[in-house]
Amino acid sequence: MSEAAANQASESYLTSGWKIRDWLLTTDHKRVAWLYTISITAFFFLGGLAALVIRLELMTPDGDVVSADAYNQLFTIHGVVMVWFFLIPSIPNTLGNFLLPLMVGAKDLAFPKLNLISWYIYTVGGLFTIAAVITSGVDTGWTFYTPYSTQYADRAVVAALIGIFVVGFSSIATGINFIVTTHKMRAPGLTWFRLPLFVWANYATSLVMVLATPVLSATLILLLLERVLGIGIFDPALGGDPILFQHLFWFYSHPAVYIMILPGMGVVSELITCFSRKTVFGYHGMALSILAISVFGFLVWGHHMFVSGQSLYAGLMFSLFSFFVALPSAIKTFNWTATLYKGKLIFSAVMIYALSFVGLFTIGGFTGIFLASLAVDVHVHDTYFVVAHFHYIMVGSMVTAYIGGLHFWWPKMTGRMYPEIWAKVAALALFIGFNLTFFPQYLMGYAGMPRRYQTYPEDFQILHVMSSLGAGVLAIGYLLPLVYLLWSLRWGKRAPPNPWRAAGLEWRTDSPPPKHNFLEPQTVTGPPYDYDTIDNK
Amino acid sequence: MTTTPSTTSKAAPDEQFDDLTQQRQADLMGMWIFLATELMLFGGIFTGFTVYRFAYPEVFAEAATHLDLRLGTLNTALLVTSSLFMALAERAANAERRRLTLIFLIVTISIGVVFLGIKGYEWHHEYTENLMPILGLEFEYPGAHPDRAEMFFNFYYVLTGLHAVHMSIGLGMLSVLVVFTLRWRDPPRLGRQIQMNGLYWAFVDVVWVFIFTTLYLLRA
Amino acid sequence: MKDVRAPVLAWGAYLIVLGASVAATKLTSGLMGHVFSLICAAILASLILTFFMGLRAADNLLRVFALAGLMWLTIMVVLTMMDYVMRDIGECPNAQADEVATNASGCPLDSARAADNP
Amino acid sequence: MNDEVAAYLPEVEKGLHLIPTQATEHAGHVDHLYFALVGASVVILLMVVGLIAFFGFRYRAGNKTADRSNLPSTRTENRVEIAVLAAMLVAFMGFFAWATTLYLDGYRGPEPAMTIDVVGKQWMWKIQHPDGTREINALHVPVDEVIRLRVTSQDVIHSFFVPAFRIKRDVVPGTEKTAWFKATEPGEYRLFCAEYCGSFHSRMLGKVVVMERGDYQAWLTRQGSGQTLATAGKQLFEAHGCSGCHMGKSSVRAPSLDGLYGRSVALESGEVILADEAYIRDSILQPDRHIAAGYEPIMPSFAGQLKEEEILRIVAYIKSLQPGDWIRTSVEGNEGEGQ
Repeated sequence: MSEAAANQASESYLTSGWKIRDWLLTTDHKRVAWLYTISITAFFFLGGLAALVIRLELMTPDGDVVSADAYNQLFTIHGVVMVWFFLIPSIPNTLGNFLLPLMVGAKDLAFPKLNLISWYIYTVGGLFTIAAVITSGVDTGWTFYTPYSTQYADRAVVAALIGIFVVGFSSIATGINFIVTTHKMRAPGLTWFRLPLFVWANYATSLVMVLATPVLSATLILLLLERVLGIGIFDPALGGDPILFQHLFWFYSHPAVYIMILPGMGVVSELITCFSRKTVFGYHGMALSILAISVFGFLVWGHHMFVSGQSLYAGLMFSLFSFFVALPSAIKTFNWTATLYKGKLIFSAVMIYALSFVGLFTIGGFTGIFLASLAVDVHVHDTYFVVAHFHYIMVGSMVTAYIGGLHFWWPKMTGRMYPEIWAKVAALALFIGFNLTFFPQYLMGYAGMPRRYQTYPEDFQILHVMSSLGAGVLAIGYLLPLVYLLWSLRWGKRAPPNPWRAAGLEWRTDSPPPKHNFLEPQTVTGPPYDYDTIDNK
Repeated sequence: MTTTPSTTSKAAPDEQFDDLTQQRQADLMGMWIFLATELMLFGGIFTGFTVYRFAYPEVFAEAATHLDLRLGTLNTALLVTSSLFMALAERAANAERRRLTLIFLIVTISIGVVFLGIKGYEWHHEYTENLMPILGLEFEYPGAHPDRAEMFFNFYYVLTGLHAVHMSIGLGMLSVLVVFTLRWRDPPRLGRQIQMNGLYWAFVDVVWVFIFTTLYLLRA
Repeated sequence: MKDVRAPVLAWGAYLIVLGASVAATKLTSGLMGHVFSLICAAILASLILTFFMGLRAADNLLRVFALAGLMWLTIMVVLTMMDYVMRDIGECPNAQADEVATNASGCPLDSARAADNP
Repeated sequence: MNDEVAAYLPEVEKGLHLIPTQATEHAGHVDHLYFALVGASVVILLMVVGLIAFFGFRYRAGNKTADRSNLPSTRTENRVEIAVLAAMLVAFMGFFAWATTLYLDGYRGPEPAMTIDVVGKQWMWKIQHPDGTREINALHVPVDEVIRLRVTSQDVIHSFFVPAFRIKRDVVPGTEKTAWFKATEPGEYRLFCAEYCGSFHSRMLGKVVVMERGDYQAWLTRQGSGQTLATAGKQLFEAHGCSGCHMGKSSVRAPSLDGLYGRSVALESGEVILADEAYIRDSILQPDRHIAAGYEPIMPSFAGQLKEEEILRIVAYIKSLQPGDWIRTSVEGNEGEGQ
C-alpha cells in the first residue's frame, strides 16, 4: 500500500468527503446511521410536539384548546409518528447501523446499497405520511381499526396507509441486512456466544422485523383495497369480521413492541457492564432470553383483544402465553441487577440512564402482568392504565436506553466528549419528568378514565394536571441532550479511541472510525465483557 | 440486491466482503430471508382466507365452481414450465453458455407473459359475468348467499392480483437480465444474478400452487 | 451444463401430480377431495423448492430460514383459527338452533347476523 | 365537562376514586386480584430498587474495601437464574389461574332475569328493555337481579364500559355479544365508550342507574306506553307496509308469517332453512338471499330504512306470531303476545 493510500484509509469516515453527494449517496453504514439519526430526531420532536398539545388540552376537562377532530388527529399523528417513524427504526437504524458492523469486526453491512435505499424509503414514506396527515388529517388512531378506518374516517387514511406500507420495506431491508451481517460477516474467532448482547438484541429484533412486517403490509393492502376498490374483506355486510383485522394487525403490532424494546435491552446490557467494570451476570441466559422474547412475542398478540369479542378460549391461551413471555423479561431484569454485584460501579450519566431503564422497565413490565391477567384487563383495557403501561416500556425504557446509548457511543460516533454534568442533569430530568407524567396515568386508568378522550369528568383533572406538568419536565429532559450534544460537536473535548475503557471491537478502532472501520482485520480470542483483563492491564 | 451492473474486475467481491464465497453465501441468505418475508405477506392474506373458508365452507366451495378450472390448470402448468426454463437458464449461465442462457431466459419471459394474458382473459370473463365486485360494479351471483360469495371473489381478486403484481416485477427483472446477458460482461456475476432471480421466480410459482389449489380446487 | 435431468424430471412429476389433483377435484367431491388436493399442493411446492430453488443442495442454515417462514405462517394461522374455531361457544344466539338444514347464520363467524350497512 | 354531556353524568360518583365504587360482587373480586398484583409488584420493585441501591453503595468504585473476590461461577449463575425463573413461573401461574377463573365468571353468567338490548351508535348508547321501553345514554336496572346485555353496534366498534361493575365489552357491528352483571348497590354509575369511535368518542357517555326493584317497576310504568317489543314491532310492520304483502288476502304475493319462527322453510334453491332470528333478520335486510319456494324475489331490502332497534322490534313481533294467528283474526285485532 502506498503512503497516500494508507493515509486515505486511516482517515476518519467523517472527514472523507463533505459534498452533498458524499452524504446522500453514501453506502458507508456509519454515514447512513447519521442520516437515520437526523430523520429520526426530526420525527421524534414532531411526535413529541403533538404529545405536548395533547397534554395541554388535557389540563382541563373541557375541550378548549383544540377541536374534537383536531384532538383525534393529534393523537393519531403522535401514535403513527412515534411508533413507525421513531420507535421502530430508532435504535436498530441509528446505533445498530453504526455499531453492528463494528461490533462484529466487519467493513460494512452485507448490503450497503440496500441500507442506503432503506433510508430513502423510510424518509420518503415518512414525509409522505406526515404531509398527508397534516394537510388533510387522519383520525383513526395508529391502530386503524375497521370499520372505522374503512367506512367512516377521513379521506387521507389512504395516503397514510400508503406511507406506512412503504416504510415497512425499510424495516424489512434493515432486518435482512442485520441478519445476514450477523451470520456471515463476523470476525474470525467471534463465535455466537462471544457476541456482545447488543448484537444479539439487534439480531433478534431483525428476526421479528422480517417475519412480522410483511403481515402488516398484507393488512394494509387489504385496508387500502377496501377503501379504494371496495373489496371488503372486513366488511360485516359481506359476512366479514372486523375482528379479523385486529388479529392481522396485532400479529404485526405486538411483535413490533419487541422490535421497539429488544434493542434497548441490548444497549443497557452494554452500558451496565461497562460501568460496573465486570461481565454481565448470566451471559448465556441474557442472550437466550432475548431470542426467547422474540419468539414468544409472536404468540401473544391476542391479549390486545380480550374484550373485543374473540373466543373465550383464545383469550385464555393468549393470556397464558403472555405470562410466559414475561419470564425471560423477568430474568433479564434480575440479571441486570445482579450484574452490579461485586462490580466497581461508576455513576456516570450513562449509568444513570441505564439504571433508570432497569427501574422503569420493572414497573412497565410488571404492569404488563396486570394486563395479561384477564379479569383485570377487562377493567383496564383501553384506559389510561394501558397508556401508562406501554409508555413505561416504550418511552420510559426504550427512549431512555436510546439516549443513554447515544451518550455512550457519542465519542465513538463523533470523536467528541459531551459535558458530563449536563448529561447527568438531563438524565435526572428525564427520569423525574417521565414518572411524573405517566405514573398518575396508572391511577386514573384503574379509576376508569378511558383513553383517547378529549374531554373527561372533572374528577380526573388533578391527575391529568400532574401528568401534563410532568410532560413539561420530560420535554426539558429531551431538549437538553439535543442542545449539549450539538454543542459538543464543535466545542466538545476530543475523544480518545476508548474513553470508557470499554470492551468490544468497536472500541479497538479510532474515534471516529476510519471509512472501512478497522485498519487491520480483527480477531477475537476471548469472551465478551472481559473487564477484568482490561482493568488489570 | 445484486441486480446492479458492475464494472469491477471479474474475480473481486464487493468491498465489504472478504471473498466471493462469502458474498455468494450472503446473497443467497439475504434472498431466502426476503422470500420468507414474501411468504408472510401472502400468508397474512391466506390467513384471512382460511378464516372465511372455515366460516362459510359451502358458499366458498360453491363460489369456486364459478372460476374457470381449465384455464387455471393450464396456467399452473405454464408457470411450472417457465420455472423449469428459469432453472435451465441458471445452469446455462453457470456453464457460461451465452446463447443458451439467452434463449432460456426469453422462453421464461414469454411463458410468463402468456400466463398474465390468460389471467387477464379470466378476469375479463368474470367481469362480463358480473362476478367482479370492485369499484361498485354490480355483483350478480346466481347461487345462494351472494354476499358471502362476494367475499370469496374479494379474496380471489386480492390473491390473484397480488400474485400478478409479483409476476410483473419478476418479468421486469428478467428483462433486465436479458440485457445483461446480451452484454455478457461478467458471466460469474450474471450467474449469481440469474440464480437470485430464479429463486424469486420459483417462489412466485410456489405461491401460485397454493392460490390455485385453495381457490380453484377446493370446490363443491 | 450438467444436472439438467433432475429439473426436467421434477417438471414431469409436477405435471403428473397436478393432473391427479385436478382429476381428484373433478371426480370426487367433498372433504376427501379437498384434503387430497391440499396434499398435492404441498407435494408440488416441495418439488419446486427442492429442484428449482436448490434447497436440495443448500446448506442447513438456508433450510432453517425457509422453514422459519413456514413455521411463523403456521403460528399465525393456528392461533388465529384458535379464535374462530371456538368463537361464540355459549355466546352465539343461534348455537342452540337444532340441526335442521343450513342455519341461516351458522356459527361461528356469524353470530354476525348479516349487518345492515347502507 | 361541557354542558352538552353534563346531563348524562351520574350524580353520586363525584370525586376521584382511585378504586372505583364496587357496585357488583365481581367488582370486589377483581379488586382483590388487583391488590394482590399491586402487592406483588411493589415487593419486586422494592427488591430491584433496594438491590440497586445496596449494590450501588456497597460496590461503588470509590469503595476500595468491598470484597469483590469469588464472583459467582457460570454454574451458580445458571442455578440462580433457574431459581428465579421457577419462582416467577409459580407466581405467574397462580395469577393466571386466579385471573382466568374470574374472567370466566365474568363472561358466563348465571341465568339472567332479563335481557336488555344495547346498541352503540356514533355517539350514543341506545337501550331497549324487554318490555319495549327505550332510553338513550341511560340504563335503568333493578338491583340484585342478573341482567344480561345483548350488545351490538350500528356503525363502528364501540365498547360498553362501566367501571363500577368492572365490565367492558366491545360492541362490534355485525355481531352480537353478551355481557352480564348483577348490581348490588343502588346508585348511578358511569358508562363510557372505551373503544375509539370517531369525532365525539369522549362525549359518548351515559349512566347506569341501579334502582330498588319497586322503584324500577315504578320507573318502567312512568316511561308510559309499556309497549312490548312485539307490539312496537307490529306498528312498524304496518307502518313500513310489510302487512300489505304479507298479511291477509294479498298473501298470494308474499308468504304468510304467522308461526314462521322455529319452522323449517323450503327455499327456492332447494335448500331447507331454519327460520331463526337471524333468518328473519336476513330476510328483512337482504330479501334476495333466501327466497322461499314458490315466491318471486320481489321484496325490496329494508337495509338502511330500519334502525337496528327497529329491526329488533319487528323480529320480536314476527317471533311472537303463533300459527294461525293471522287467519283467526281477519285483518285487525288481537295479535299474539309472545314471550
